[in-house]
Amino acid sequence: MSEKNTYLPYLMTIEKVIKEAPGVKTYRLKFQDESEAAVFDFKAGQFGEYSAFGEGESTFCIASSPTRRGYIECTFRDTGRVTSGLASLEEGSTMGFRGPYGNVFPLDEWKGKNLVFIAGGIALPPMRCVIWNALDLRENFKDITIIYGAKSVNDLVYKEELKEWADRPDVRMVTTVDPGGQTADWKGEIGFVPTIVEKVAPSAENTIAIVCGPPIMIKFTFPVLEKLGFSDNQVYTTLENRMKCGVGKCGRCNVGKLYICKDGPVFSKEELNFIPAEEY
Amino acid sequence: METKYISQGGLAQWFESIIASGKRVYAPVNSRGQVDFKLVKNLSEVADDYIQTTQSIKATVYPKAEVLFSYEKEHGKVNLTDFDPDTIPETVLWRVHPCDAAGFRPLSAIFNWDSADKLHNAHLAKTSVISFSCANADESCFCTSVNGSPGNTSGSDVQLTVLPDGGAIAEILTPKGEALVALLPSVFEADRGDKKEHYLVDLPARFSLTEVNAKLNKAFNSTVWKEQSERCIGCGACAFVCPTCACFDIQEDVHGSKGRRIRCWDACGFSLFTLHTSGHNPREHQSQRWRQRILHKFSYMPDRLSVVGCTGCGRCSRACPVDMNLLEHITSIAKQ
Amino acid sequence: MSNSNEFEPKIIAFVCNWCTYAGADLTGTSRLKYATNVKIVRFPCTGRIDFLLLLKSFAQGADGVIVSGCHPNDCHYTSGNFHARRRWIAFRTVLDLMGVDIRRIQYSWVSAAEGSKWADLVNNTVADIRALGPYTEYQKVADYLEKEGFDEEA
Amino acid sequence: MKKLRERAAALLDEGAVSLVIGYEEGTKRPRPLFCRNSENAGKLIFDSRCFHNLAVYVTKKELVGKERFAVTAPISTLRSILQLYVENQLSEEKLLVLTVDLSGELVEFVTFEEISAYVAQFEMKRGEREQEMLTKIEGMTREERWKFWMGEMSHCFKCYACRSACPLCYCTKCVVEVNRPQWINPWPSPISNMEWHVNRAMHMVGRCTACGACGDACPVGIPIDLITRKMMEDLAPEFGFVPGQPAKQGNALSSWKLDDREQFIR
Repeated sequence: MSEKNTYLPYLMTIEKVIKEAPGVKTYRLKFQDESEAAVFDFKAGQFGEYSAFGEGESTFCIASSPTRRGYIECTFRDTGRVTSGLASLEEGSTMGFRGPYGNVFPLDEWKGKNLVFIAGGIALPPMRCVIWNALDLRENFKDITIIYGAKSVNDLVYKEELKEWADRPDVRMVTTVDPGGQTADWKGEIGFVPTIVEKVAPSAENTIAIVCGPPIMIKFTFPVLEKLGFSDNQVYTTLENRMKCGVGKCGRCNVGKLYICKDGPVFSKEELNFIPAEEY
Repeated sequence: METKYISQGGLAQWFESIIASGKRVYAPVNSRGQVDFKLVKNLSEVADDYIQTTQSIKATVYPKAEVLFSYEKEHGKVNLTDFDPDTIPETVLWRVHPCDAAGFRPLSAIFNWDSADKLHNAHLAKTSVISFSCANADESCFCTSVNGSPGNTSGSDVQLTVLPDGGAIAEILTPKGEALVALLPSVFEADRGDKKEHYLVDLPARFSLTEVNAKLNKAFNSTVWKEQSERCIGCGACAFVCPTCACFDIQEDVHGSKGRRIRCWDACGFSLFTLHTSGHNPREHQSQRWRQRILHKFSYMPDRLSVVGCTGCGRCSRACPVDMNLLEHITSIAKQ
Repeated sequence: MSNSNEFEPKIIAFVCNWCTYAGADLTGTSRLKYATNVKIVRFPCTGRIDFLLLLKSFAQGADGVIVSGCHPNDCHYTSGNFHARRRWIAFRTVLDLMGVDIRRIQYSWVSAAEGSKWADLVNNTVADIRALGPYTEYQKVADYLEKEGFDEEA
Repeated sequence: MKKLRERAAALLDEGAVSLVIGYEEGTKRPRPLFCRNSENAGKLIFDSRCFHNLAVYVTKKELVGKERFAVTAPISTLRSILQLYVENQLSEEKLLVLTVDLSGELVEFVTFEEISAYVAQFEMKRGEREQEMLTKIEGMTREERWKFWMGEMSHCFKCYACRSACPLCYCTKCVVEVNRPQWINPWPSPISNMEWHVNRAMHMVGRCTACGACGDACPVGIPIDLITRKMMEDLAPEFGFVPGQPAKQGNALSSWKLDDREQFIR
């Protein structure tokens, strides 16, 4: 029997560690086995199961763009047993990765459209992958707007890239922090993400909105987009329920008839209408 | 498929030859006031006077806890040791009820609907099932309502229907069944023309599956979940005795620099099953978890996997400390 | 050096920081010789020693366990050892009911001044455990999972 | 029974309570019933077959809501309610307790003091089954006890029905679900199963009222209730509490006495 053991992870070397925000780190991972790296492929929106050997596995998206080959990146916050195990690893050490799992953002379908990315807090990583993917194929899209908010200036992740995006002439970048989270020299917006979206979002015409954030942010941003004239098939999000297997077996992320890990994590708002909102 | 007759004495000889072949044999044994599958060596150990074992046979193909792989850390490097299917011994399950054998199909559907589950399939490949059709049932049994029957052969390699003379009709159903018969072919005599259906318990269907499925499609926001689940105390007894429940957890067993990743049973009824690290819990209330259990078995699985997640064995109803009777609840949904 | 065939008990000692650990330290500085079978784990207080740690020690291969802290009325935190004493009484009762060999857990009060008491405690415990032999009864059940799904009656 | 039904119906109709937790006929034996209107009160029963410990529900906020509710309580449930009260989990304003006494009269307890006085009339005794099994276990050597319990523990598959059925296991996050550190392995195995049950017994010292709900709930028939019962019996004289009656001065393991006696500390 030469069947592959789905649960056996790839061994990855942590090539680079970037401290993003308090408790938040980005790891750049390289396959230890070159032959695995050669055949590995993924698309924007997919996720994986990351192992800290000795602690267990945790689910996060692949935060790097599929257009940047040879490595993958993940960004996570140190919150539980596994993430703190991961956080204690250093450059050069080994961790595990299983994936890529789940569906993808339909970038091909979005050709010729305006894109508006709306993200909150630690939910920028799943967005970062698709943002870079879109920027690397910039000629395929019209206007690109990024709206990103966090609790405080300190909590904004990818600070270098935020600056890079803001400096690009072909990107409109809006950053915001929750009221009270600003510093004296803060030049961005102040306010919760839904409020800022209402203020700065582009016209709904020929535009796709991609929303990612904590459940509460998503639930308040959707009505704003609706008010702005976005129809349900113009709005996309990526969900994350608790997962163990990542491949539709363990039963945790089952919501209605769908498995977040298999039918998602990317959903259009139209698709979300078919699953019960209370269960994600 | 071939039908044969085997005498009472022949059955005993055949059993002995299976044991002699070196395969592990699990059969229902009565001990501590409960009948459950245990490793046996002699036919005399096997219980025959019971309606249902407390636990299903699923643990043979989906162990309660199983090593997915093991690893060793050394100077920042990690060495992995994959699960080895060759370590699983050949296993024969003797005197399995049809509702238990029928559980293999939904179980495999869950494990293989997307990617193949190497571990489950390895267990399945090494397991042969000799089922006994049912001459008795009790008020918790309802296999006939969920596409099953007391003589259902799904999941069985050989099915025996015991006759009044102590012999049995032997239906040899699969190549694995033929291999078991080949251990002692001489005891399998020509079919005497006994009618199997004469020896099966009469169990009228209690509800219509299509009707239930249709009702459930519209029942997500029904108050029925809250009403039915009020007395549910949120333990995992129903899920753990169920022949088709497959929800699992993945855990870590660490001893210094060595470790094993372990898959173990879990249950959607546990309050922390879906808890996010952030503290958000999509299924916060017991009623939501009860709804998930019923919908998953009777709506999601039929729609997504084309199998029902219930074989009508009635174990959950028997095991429940607070009498959450599945049959009663499903029939009441069907009647709504 | 002992004969390599002879059983050398592995003993874990859970001790409080303020009395017994200091006492054990004194044993060393007083150059008192005592058995080397003990590995010491230092806690802030006996009241802080979770009873499960004692069972974990056996599961990980210890043959005996020592738990020791300040004498009654000497607790650095006033009453930690009184709480611990109650817990030990209860714990012994439940372990005895379960059939765990409670002779393998030795409780003691050793103050910071009792360097020689610590040496005696260790020597006596090592002798006791040596007489009892290795705790294989416990250890062999501890590493499960090599077995398959169903329970195989011993 | 008639009186109980009438009283329950009246309480619900008057709006004195929003819910009556009681028993109804089940498919095999009586089971818990939640009456939210007087119509349902007709289903209420109360007899010697009613032994589910309904106190397990009184701490579940999603069930009992914010308004006043009532519970029908046989003696074991009364004992648990008292213990929950001592542990500040219940208030007299929110809970009305009903029982039917030995003469068949309906008794209504407005204060926990009344329950306490009522319960004090009943001595805590081993039932026939407990007596038989505990005598057997008490007669065993240590090695035999180890073998006996390891055999029993090998059947445990960690469904936690024992925990779920216990009125005093009301923690929202149990020690087995804590994973930093992971005290007890979450998968079933004889040692981790024993660790779980030892842990449960330790958390029950001086609190268990020996209602037997844990043992009754166990789907694989492990007599786990004997562990906590024996603990209660053995430790009551040591720690000076009366079995089945809540400690007046704090729980056994959160209090201590200068002269707690022992013979095992060297």
